[in-house]
Formats: sequence, C-alpha cells, structure tokens
Amino acid sequence: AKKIKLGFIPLTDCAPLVVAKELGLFAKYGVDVELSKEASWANIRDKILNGELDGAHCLFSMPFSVYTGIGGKAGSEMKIAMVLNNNGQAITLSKDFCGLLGYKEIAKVGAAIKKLQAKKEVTFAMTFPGGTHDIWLRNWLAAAGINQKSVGIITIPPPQMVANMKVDNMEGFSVGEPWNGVAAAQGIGFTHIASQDIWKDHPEKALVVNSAFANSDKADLKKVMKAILEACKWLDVMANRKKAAAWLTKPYYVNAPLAVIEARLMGSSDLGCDLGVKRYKDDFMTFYKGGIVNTPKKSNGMWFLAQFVRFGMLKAEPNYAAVADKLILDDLFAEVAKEMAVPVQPDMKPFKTTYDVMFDPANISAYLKTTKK
Amino acid sequence: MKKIFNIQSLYSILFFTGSIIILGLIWQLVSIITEKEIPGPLQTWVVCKEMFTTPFYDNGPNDKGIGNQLMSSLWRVFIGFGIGSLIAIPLGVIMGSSKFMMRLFDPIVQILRPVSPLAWFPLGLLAFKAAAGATIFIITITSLWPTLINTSFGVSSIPQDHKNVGKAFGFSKLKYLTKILIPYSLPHIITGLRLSIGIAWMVIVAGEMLSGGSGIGFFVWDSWNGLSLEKILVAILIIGTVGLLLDKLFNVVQHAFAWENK
Amino acid sequence: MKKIFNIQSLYSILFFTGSIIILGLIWQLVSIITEKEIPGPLQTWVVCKEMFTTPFYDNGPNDKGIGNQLMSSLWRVFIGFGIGSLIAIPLGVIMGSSKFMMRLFDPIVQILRPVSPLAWFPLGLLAFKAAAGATIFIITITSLWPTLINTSFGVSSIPQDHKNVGKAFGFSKLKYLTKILIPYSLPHIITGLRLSIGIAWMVIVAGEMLSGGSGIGFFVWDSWNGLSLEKILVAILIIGTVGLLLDKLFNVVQHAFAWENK
Amino acid sequence: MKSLSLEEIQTLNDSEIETSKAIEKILGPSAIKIDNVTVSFKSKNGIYTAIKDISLDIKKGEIVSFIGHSGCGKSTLMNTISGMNTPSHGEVIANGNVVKGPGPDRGIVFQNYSLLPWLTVFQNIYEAVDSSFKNISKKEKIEMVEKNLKMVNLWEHHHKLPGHLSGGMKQRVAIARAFAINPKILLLDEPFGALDALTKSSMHIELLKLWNLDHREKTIVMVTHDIEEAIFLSDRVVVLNNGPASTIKEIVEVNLERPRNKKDIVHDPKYMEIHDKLLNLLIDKFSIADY
Amino acid sequence: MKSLSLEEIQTLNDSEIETSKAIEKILGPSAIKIDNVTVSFKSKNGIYTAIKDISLDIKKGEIVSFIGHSGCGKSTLMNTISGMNTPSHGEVIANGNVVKGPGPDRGIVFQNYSLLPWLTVFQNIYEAVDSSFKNISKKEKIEMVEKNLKMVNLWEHHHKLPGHLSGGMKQRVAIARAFAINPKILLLDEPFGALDALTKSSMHIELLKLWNLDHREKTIVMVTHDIEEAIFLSDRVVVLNNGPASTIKEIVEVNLERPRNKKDIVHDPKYMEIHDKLLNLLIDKFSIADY
Ligand SMILES: Nc1ncnc2c1ncn2[C@@H]1O[C@H](COP(=O)(O)OP(=O)(O)OP(=O)(O)O)[C@@H](O)[C@H]1O
Ligand SMILES: Nc1ncnc2c1ncn2[C@@H]1O[C@H](COP(=O)(O)OP(=O)(O)OP(=O)(O)O)[C@@H](O)[C@H]1O
Ligand SMILES: [Mg+2]
Ligand SMILES: [Mg+2]
Repeated sequence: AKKIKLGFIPLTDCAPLVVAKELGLFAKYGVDVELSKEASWANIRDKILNGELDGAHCLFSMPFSVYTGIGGKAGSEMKIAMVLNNNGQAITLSKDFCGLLGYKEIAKVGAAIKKLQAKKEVTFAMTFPGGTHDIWLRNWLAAAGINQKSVGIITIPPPQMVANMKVDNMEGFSVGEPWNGVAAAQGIGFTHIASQDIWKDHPEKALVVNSAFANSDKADLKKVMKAILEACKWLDVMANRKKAAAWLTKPYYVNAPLAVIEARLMGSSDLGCDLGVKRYKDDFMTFYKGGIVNTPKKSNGMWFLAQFVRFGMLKAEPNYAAVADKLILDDLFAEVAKEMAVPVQPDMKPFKTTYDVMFDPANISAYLKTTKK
Repeated sequence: MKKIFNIQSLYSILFFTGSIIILGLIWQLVSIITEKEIPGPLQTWVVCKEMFTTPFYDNGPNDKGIGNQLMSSLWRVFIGFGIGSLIAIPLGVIMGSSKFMMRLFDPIVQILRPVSPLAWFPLGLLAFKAAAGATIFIITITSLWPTLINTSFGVSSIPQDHKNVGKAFGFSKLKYLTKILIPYSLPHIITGLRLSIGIAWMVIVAGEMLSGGSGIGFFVWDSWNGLSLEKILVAILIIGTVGLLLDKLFNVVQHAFAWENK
Repeated sequence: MKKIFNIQSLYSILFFTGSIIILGLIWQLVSIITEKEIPGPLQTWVVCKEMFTTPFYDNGPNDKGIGNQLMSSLWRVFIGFGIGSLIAIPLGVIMGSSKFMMRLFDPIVQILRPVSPLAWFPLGLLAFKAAAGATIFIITITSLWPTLINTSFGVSSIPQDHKNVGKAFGFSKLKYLTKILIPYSLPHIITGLRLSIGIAWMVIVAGEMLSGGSGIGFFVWDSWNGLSLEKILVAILIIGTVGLLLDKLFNVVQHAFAWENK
Repeated sequence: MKSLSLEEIQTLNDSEIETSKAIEKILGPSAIKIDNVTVSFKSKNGIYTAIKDISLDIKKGEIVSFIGHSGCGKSTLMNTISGMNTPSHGEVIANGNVVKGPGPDRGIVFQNYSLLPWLTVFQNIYEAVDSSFKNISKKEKIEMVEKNLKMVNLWEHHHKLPGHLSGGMKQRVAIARAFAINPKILLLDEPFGALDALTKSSMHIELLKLWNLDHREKTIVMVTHDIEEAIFLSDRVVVLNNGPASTIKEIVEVNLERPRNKKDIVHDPKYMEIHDKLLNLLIDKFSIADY
Repeated sequence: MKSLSLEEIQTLNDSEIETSKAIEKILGPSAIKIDNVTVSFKSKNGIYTAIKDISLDIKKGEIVSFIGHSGCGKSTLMNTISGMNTPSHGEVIANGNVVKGPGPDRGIVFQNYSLLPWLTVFQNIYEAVDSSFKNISKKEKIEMVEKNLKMVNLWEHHHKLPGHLSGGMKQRVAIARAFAINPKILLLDEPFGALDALTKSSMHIELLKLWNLDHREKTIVMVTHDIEEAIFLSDRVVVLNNGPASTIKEIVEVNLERPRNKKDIVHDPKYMEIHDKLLNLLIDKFSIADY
C-alpha cells in the first residue's frame, strides 16, 4: 500500500500519533504511516493543502480558520476526521507578571497588564491565527476585560515559545503542553491558566486530512483512524502514560525534558513562580474518555466560527452549519466508531464555557449579542 | 546647464516602463498557469493601493501601517549594518596591512562567512537575551564580511607606487593613513559597504520572520500565516524596491568617492 | 618535481592552527561572558564527537544522522543551483550581447535580486505545491542573480579587440560564440557561479527551517526548538566548513579556467 | 632555428623582383583607392567628424605609413580601409572591389596583437584560416598554419598560449595570422607601438623579411607614431593634420634604396633630409607650452 | 603662459655657470658614490642577485643615464641610491652620508609619475613639502608649492586631479614635486618611458630647462631604454650588462656641447659616433632569433 504521511508539531498532544506508531497500531490495521515533524502550523496547512501530507495532528479550529480566509486562502478545505484530545493547553505569563497575579486570578489581569504597559508594549503569542490557542487567548483577554487591540498578538510556532519568551519577545503565550511546563521549569514564566479552566473538556487537536485523501482513500483513512482511536484508548489508561512520555521526550518527537512532559501528562502542573503545584483531577489532557473526546462535533466548529465573528476576525457572519458540515467528517467518524464499537456522542447541544455566556448552535446571533467582546 | 529632459532620460523612462510591463506580463502568466493560486498583478495592485493609502497608521500593536513596518526594519538594518561596518573596517585595515594578520584571520573569516543568518539567530537570542538584539546581531554578523573582505583587499592591494611615494617623501604614519591608505581603499570599502547593506537588507526579513514583532519580515510571516498572497507579493515588491534604492544610494556614494574615474 | 612537504605548507598549517586556536579562544570568551549560556568549544566538541560517530544512521524520517541531513541539503542546493544556472547563463548571454535587452531586463533583475529567500517561500509553496519544490525554488531564485549579472557583465565587456578579431577574420556566429564569447566570459561566469553557490548554501538553511522535514537547516531549527545550543554550534561549524569547501571547489574551477593568468 | 642575417633576406630574389616591382609601382594598378572619404561619428555631443575628404591611391606592393598626432584619425582611416567602419561619404576600393566590410583579402594586424588569449598560437591562426577558406580540407588548413608559423620562426611554440609569449613573439603570431589568410593587403595599426626600442628594431626586420619572402607583392599600410620607423619601412609616409575633420597634410616620398640597413641608413643624407622634413611637419606642436 | 624657446633656456646664465661647472665636473666632490654594491633578493627559488659589485662615482651637477636591457637591474640600482632598498654588500654615499633609507636630499621621479590620484596637483606637492620641511610655516610651504608649480608652468592647473592631466603634464607635476623638496640629487626611473615620441621630446627640453634654471647644480641620475634620449640629456651613459648579477659593461662619455639642439644634434658626427657605439653595445641582442 502507499505510504501515508502524517505531520505533527512537537507537542504532548501529538501522543496518539506517536503511540499508534510506536505500538505498531498502524501496521496492525494495515497501513504504512510515516510521521513527519513539521516546522509550524502554517507549514502543516500548506502541506495538507498541497497533498504533501495526507493528514496531520492539527488545531481543531484551523480548518475553520483556513476555510474562512483568516489563516489561509478562503475556501481551502481541510477535513476534520476525529478529535485527538481535550484539554492540556495553557496561558503562560512571563516572570514580569510574577507577583502581580497568580493562578487563575483573572480579575487582576487588567491591572497587571496596565502596569506593564507603562514600561513597554505588552505582547502575547499564539500559534496560528484563528487556531485554538488564539481563541483561548482571546477568550481569556475578554474574560479579563482587556481590549484585544490594546495588546500585541503575534504568531509563533509552539516549540519556539519558550525561546522567544526567554528573550523578552513577548509577555505571555498561549500554547499546548509541554511548552508551558518547560517555561515554568526554566523559571521564565508561570502557568497562569489552563485551557480547561477556560472551557472544560474542549476539543483541542484533531486529525485533519487532505480532502483528496478523505474522498479517494477512504478505506485507508478509516484504518488510520482506527489505529489512532486505539492509541487514544491506550493513552487514557493512566498507567500507560509514563511509557508514552518516555516516547514523547525523544529528540525526534517533542524533544523536551521527560519530567515536564510526564508531570503535565499525568495532570500535575508545577505552575512556576512559586505558585505551587496544581493537580487536575479529571480535566487534564484526555484522549478518549469512552469516545467522548474523539467525536468531532459540528457544534464545536460552529462555536469557533462564532468566536471569529465575536473577535472581529470575520467581518461577515458565515453560514455556520454549512461550513461545519463541509469540514467535519462526522459520518466517517460514525462509521469508524461503529466498527470499533465506540459510542458516538450527540451533537448540536447548547453548552457554556467558563467565562462566557451560553452558546446555542441553533441561535448563534443571540450568543453574539450577549457575549463580551 | 544640463537639460533636465532630454532624449536619454526619455529612453530611460521608456525602458523602465517596458521592463515593468514585462515583469507584469510574466507575473500574470504565472498567475494564469497556477490557476490564480498566485494572484495576478491587478489583484495585487488593489491590495497594494489600499496598503499605501495610509502607510503610517498605527492602531495598536497588532495593526500598523506598512510604512511603520518598513521604518522599523530600516532602522534595524542601519544599526546592524553600522555596527558591522565599525567592526569590519578597522579589522579589514589591520588584515590588509599585515600579511601575518591576513593569514591568521583569513580562515576564521572563511568559515564564519558562509554561515546562514538563521543559524546565528538562536545564538544571538541567547547571547543578547533580546529579540531586537538578536536581529541586530545577525545583521551585523552576516553583513560584515563583504566590508571586511573588501577593506582588507583594498588595503592589501595599495600599489607599491603609492607606498613608494609615502616612503620617498617621508610621510608620517598618520599622513600615510589619511593621504594614502584611506583614500586608496575608500572605493573598495564602499563597494564592500554596498554589498553589506544588500546582505543586511536580505537578512532582516529572516530575522524578523523568526523574532516576530514588527518590521517587513514580520509582515511577510504574518501574511504567510494568514496566507494573504497579495500582501506577500506587495512585500516582495517593497523589499525589492527598497533593496534597489539602497543599492542605488550606495552606487551614488561609490561614484562620489571613485577618484579613479575622475 | 614538487616537494610535497616544504616550508610553505608548514607555514600554512601553522597559520591555520593558529587561526583555529584564536577562534576557539574567542568562542570560549563569549561562553564565559554569557555565563555558559552559550556552550564553550569543549562542551560542543563532546556533542560533535557523538554526532560524528554515526553520521549516517537512519531511524525513520525524524531521526537521521547529521551526515544524512547534510547530504539531503547538499542535494537540494545542487538542484536549485543547477536550475538557477541553467536559467541565468543563457539569459546573461542574451542580456550581455544586446544593450537593448540589458536595459529592458536590468530593472527586473535589480528589483527581484534583493528579495529575501524567505519572502519567496510562500509563493514557491503555492506554485509548486510541495515543500521540496518550494525549497528548490527559493534556492534557484535567490542564487541565480550573481551568475546572471556576472555572465551579462562578462559578455558585455568582451573587448572590442576580441570582437574585431572575429569581424576581421570573418568568424561565423557559432565560431564567435564558441571561440570568443564563451571563452572570454567563462571566468566571469564561474565567478558568478561561485557567488551563486555561496548564496544557495546560505539560503538552504532558511528554506529548510521554514519547510521542515530534513536537512541541515531543519536540524538547526529542531536543535533550536530543543534548545540544544551545542548542536546549533556544531551545525554552524558544519555549515561554515561546507560553505568554505564549496567555495574552495569553485576557486579551483575558477583558476582552472582563468586563461588570464596562464 | 635558422636565423637569416639582415643582408641575406633583403637581397633574396632581389634581382628578379626589383625590375618588375619598379615598373608596377609607378604604373601599376592601385591596390587601395581611397576616394574622397569622410568619416563621422555620432556621439553624445553631436556629430564628430574624424577625417574629411581624404583621397589616396596606394599601389600594389607599396608600403605606406600614416603618421600624425594622437587622435588625428589614423586608426579611423585604417578601419575604413579594413571595413571595420563605414565611411559617411566617399568609398574605399580595395583590390578592385568597394569595401563593404572586413574580408579575407585584407589581413589586419592590430595595435595590441589581438590574439585570443585562450587559444594556443596554433589555434589562433587556425581559426582565422578556418573562417577564411571554406573549401579546403582540414589537413590543408593545418599545413597552412604550419607554413606560416614556420615562416615567423615560431613553429616550436605553436602549442603555447599567447600569455606565455614575449611581446615580439606575439607580434609575429599576429603577423603570421594576417599572412596566413594570404591577403593581398596587410593593414597594421601601430603594430610596434608597445614594444621597447630594441625589440621594435628587430620586428621591423621581421616584417621586411616576410614582405621579401612573399616577393614584395603584398601591399602594406601601417600607422605609426615613430618617424624613424616610418622612414625605415615605407615607400611613402602620409602625414595627417590634426583632427577634427583631419585631412592629408603632406605625402613624403621615401626614395631610399632597398634593401635598407638599419645601422647605415641613419648616415645617409637622404635619410636625414626626410627625417628633418617629417620632424618639421610634426613640430609645430613642439613647444614647452601645455598640450 | 610664457613659453620660452629652447635656445633661450639653454643659454640662460650659461656664461656664468659654465666655467665653474666645468671645473667641478672634473675635480669636484662626488654627489653619489656607489661603492661596490651588490643587491640580492630572496625569492621562492632561492636568492637572486640582481646587481653585483657595482662601483660608480657621480659628480655634483652631472647628468648620468643608465641603459640596459629589461630586467638587467637598472631600477634596482636606482632604488639602492634612493634608499628604497638596501644593498646586500657595499654602500651608497649620497651627499656625504651613507644612504640608510629615502631622504629629502634625493628627489625621486618615478617611472609612472606616481602621483596620488585622489589629491589635487597642489596637494600632491604640498604633502611632499609638508613631510620634508618640518620647521617652516604653512604659508611658506604653500609658497614653495606655488613656486615649483609655476616653474613647470602648471600653476593654473593646481586644483586639478592628476586624472585630468595629460601624460606630459603629470610628468611635470612629478618633476615639480621632486624639485619642491629641493633635493641635491634627482633620481628619475624611466621618466619618459610611457610617453609618445613627440611628448617625450618636449619633456626632455622641460627637464633641461629646470636643470638650467637651477644653475645646473642638481645631480640627475636617470634610467632609460632610449639611446637618443640618453645621448641628448646625459654627460655620461652607463651601459649595464644583462642580469643576473649584472655589472657595468661600459661607461660612454657624451662630450657634446651644451646647450644641445634637438634638431641639429643628430647631424653632429660626434652624436652619431656615440649613437653607434651605444647601439653596438646593446646590439648583440639584435637578431631575428627568439628573445
Ligand atoms: N567609435 C567612435 N565614436 C566616436 N568618436 C570616435 C570613435 N572612434 C574614434 N573617434 C574619435 O575620432 C578621433 C580619431 O580617432 P582615432 O582613433 O582614429 O585616432 P588615432 O589617430 O588613431 O589616435 P591614436 O594615435 O591615439 O591611436 C578621435 O577624436 C576619437 O575620439
Ligand atoms: N623585490 C624583488 N624581489 C625579487 N626579485 C626582484 C625584485 N626586484 C627586482 N627583482 C629582479 O631583479 C631583476 C632586476 O630588476 P629591475 O627592476 O631592477 O630591472 P630593470 O632593469 O629596471 O628592468 P626594466 O627595464 O624592465 O624596468 C629582475 O630579474 C627582477 O625580477
Ligand atoms: Mg589609433
Ligand atoms: Mg625598471
């Protein structure tokens, strides 16, 4: 069979791909998969679109951002086959903020930023325009009552975050683990808030595929999905996570210190800046949870689209349902889930994130009217 | 009195126009071949016009006019280039004056010269603990070589004739430096500076792309993340044009100091 | 018969050693000044030795020996450089032969030349729909200028004397091309190629850093992500040395074809 | 290598040649007929007329020198004869045909030899021969090159590049090249200008030797700055006025017997007379003022 | 500008000077005493001895020419006198002192003028004056420059860069520079080598004019390739053997009366005798063989 090439970015949540590979699950399902480390999300976007990669470990909201022209050429289709994980991202603030505010102290954010702004321009980094990290950052800013335009927001590839903060290139960043952990461990900054604190059990990375691959090699894609699903299941056995961490730490995967990867993967965050250790109980990085994690939900996609409108990234409202329909391969997932005896989760229900108002996919304009911008 | 408008300048304008038209046509062709994946000149022009109507607006840290970006890039280029020149010229004079120094330092120059600016960047970041410092550092370290090499070449190639004049008429060290060494090497130094500024300008994009924040390089990176090809194309044209202007500027300086053709 | 080992080569070795020692000392100094943020030569040497014990191992796509990385980079450089040369030389001959063409194409060359490889990258990706293609494209488009400019300069500077020989003895077009134009311009063309390969080598790092995958540039990027400064330093030395070797190679070619000093 | 003495060469075949030559020089057909030639150049500051209304007949087998101050148009006139540039008015008839461009009937020896430095001595001549004779075999061409190189005593050096030759040797290659295409007319533009006095003298003898070996049938036109050279070599010396629009100032006949001996000739009163005449023609520039 | 005729210059002060000069030249002190000088160079192929065991006395006010084939060591000898290089054996005594290096008592005119192209005519001379005279005021220095430039008739051009001057004018600047430091000895290495025949003649007269204006007290040593130039200018012509390790072949006295007239002199039988003698000394290289 032809070689299938999947891209990934050095992040803890690329674990399902790594595990599927290391456990030989791809081979087990009869596909020849090669994992390819990529330099940035933009790079992954371009390679999926031009077919160099068949699929990749990718931000859940990236296909929406690209399709709507925020992070790419409008109309380019990248398909979401399944979700890889929930949770496990965070906003790290530089040591400039150390002492000004602590873990989850959102109320103090405004004053702290004001204070810093007296000295210099305050800049935050995320990983891709319209990507999940961008949206976590903006949600957090909105929750703290910060004008989005009063701070700098720049794009930096995840593995570059620590180095850039070290040289004062920005005062905060929103990125996936282990980079928040690494920053804390190196004393460069501290974990201010985790993404699960902003939206518990949010969809994070997804298996995003090239549309040609989705259409013409459906059989292969399903095999890939099955292997990954099995890997996710394996990963949610906490006893296995140490082993996973040992793989991830390798230079050719994430190339970050084992201790940091392992601790955060196990739900224990040393916040840094003498803020102590925060232990998450059930809302650390999850990969399976009986299939709850993996179902790609259109309503989630619509939420991200709504965020784009909310934060002025889209001037006009898109046809939410149509876009979600186009980009989310929920039917395909349903087939795979069925064959794997994994329960498929119901979709299109209203839900609420921590600092925001209720979101009803059936009445988005109501949400947009009431939400803080 | 020179005629301001003569047949020569008419020709120049005609050729320049022709040149631009050809460039436009090739571009359009590429655009058609790639099935509009790459925007054509007209589409780009629309974006370009928009960008240039208010080049210097400043709506907070994320939204600055292209003029601002350009200014901040140019500023960095000049600083890095300036520091590089201040290192390169005296070092070049030393290397050019003494065969011993030349042989001793030449291998270092030869090894460090081909290293890409991007490879220096991480080092710069760590050494300076500041992205601005790192960007300036990589501009400095990649752009100083042509000036260094040209200066040392210029100094080492001072004709025996000129040196003999100094000897025969008993010039003091200072007089030798100011009346023979520097005047002779100046055209070489300026040629070096011209090459250096070209490299500095080329490197700024790389530096800003990696360090983020501001400048034309960041603008390219940002446009790539957003895949606004029109903006990237505009940026390419701007980079090209500014590069051209910098080069022309140094060309003028070069001619002003070229005693050879006077 | 030449003596293989003479006082000259002994001197060369001594100077080279001295040079390396100086470089090492400066490096050590920087390391001390930055409080070991930047590793010193000894630390780096340990990593270097390790890397070079098995330079050609290949454990899947993300885990390859430095030798493999180097090979894949060199391969890309040669392809891009080759394509660039195939475009640049004939175009240069055309521009050099006709003043009309020269004036028409010169502005295009001048505008596109200073554009940074990184700005071309997104365009290349779209046009070629492949990162490998884009990398080669940026090498091609940034490295072709020196060859183009040198070739056109060489051709346009054929002395009237040589042209007169062709005229006076009734050389055919072909004979003119093969016996006058090409031999005369060859040293210029080779100088251009030499500059071009230098740029190509400089650009590969940028290209691979952006496109990911493999090669010495990606190695730098990856080492940077992992903040393994020793590896970056080793990479800098490797890049420098390979750049130096490429340059020396072309230097040899250049001397072989320089009829001037024969 | 055989080194003929000066006397040997000059007397070679003298008896046979001399009679027919003498007649031809007086009555014979003109090899070159310069007919009212004007040459102007377009330049940035308008049109510059280098030479104006020059007419001159040069007979077959004659050696004629042009002499004049720098920039007076000597090279321009030579180039017009060779066909390298076209007259604005008038025409040049060479060997009975109007000159339209360079042709193998006129061999040119350029001021600075103009050998192609990347070709060997042999190749330099071969390429010229190859271009001029289309219908002969390669072997014959090689033989022609060999013959001509032997004639100038350089066959042993045929594999060398011009850069490895001394100035005098290069000059001989250039002359061999011009002879190799067997032209009826030889045009030499300051052929010895760059040589030092001693080498120059030697080259004069070389040239006359070749001219003799070829039965004095070739017409030679040369440009020079050097009065003594002009007298030693020429049958007539054409003195040009200063430009712009320079014309012929005077034509001085050099009625010295051939063969001429370099050492003896300076003692000949006729030589001195001609020398003084030429010096006087050129000397009005001869002051301590600026020029 | 005033343009003196040749005769005017040559007779200037003649009566007064001539008597004292004549005596001095025979009995007077030597301006330069070259004492058994050998000069060797270290090179890649070992040691190369350019000149060997050369001894020569040059009297004050004398004009002496060195002549010889290329590479025979003329420049080496000149440089040894000027102090630009040091003899391996022997010594040179100039103006009573052993030569240790260049000094303002010996003015040098280099073969190719060696003006600094980025300095104006004025500055070129000023810098030399400034370096040679430490104890005089700036105003006096400027006056000295002016005087010397006027002497060579170039004051009007003092603000020009050398690139804007003709060859002859540059040569005069170089001479003015050498004169400006008022040296007792003038050393000229092929000063007219690069000039065409006509300009060269003019420059000869210029040089003699300056020598006369300075009461013929300066000693002039020059290198040349040109026999006629050597005869016209010198009191003695020193012919050197070919190198390596070249020595003096012969010293030819030029016992022609001064002032010498360029046009007349060639008719003087003494001139011809000297000319022939020199030609013969140099002529063994004079054949059609390769060189
Ligand atoms: N192609 C040209 N375009 C414009 N002017 C020219 C051209 N060729 C020659 N001239 C001018 O014509 C004049 C005569 O030039 P030419 O080369 O014939 O002089 P010449 O007598 O050979 O001088 P020299 O002795 O220095 O070689 C000069 O003033 C020169 O500037
Ligand atoms: N610095 C030097 N090192 C080595 N050899 C030298 C040096 N200077 C001169 N020579 C050699 O000494 C010899 C004499 O050189 P010199 O320049 O004195 O000759 P010359 O008579 O002035 O010749 P020309 O007439 O060509 O100027 C030459 O063979 C030259 O190669
Ligand atoms: Mg001429
Ligand atoms: Mg010399």
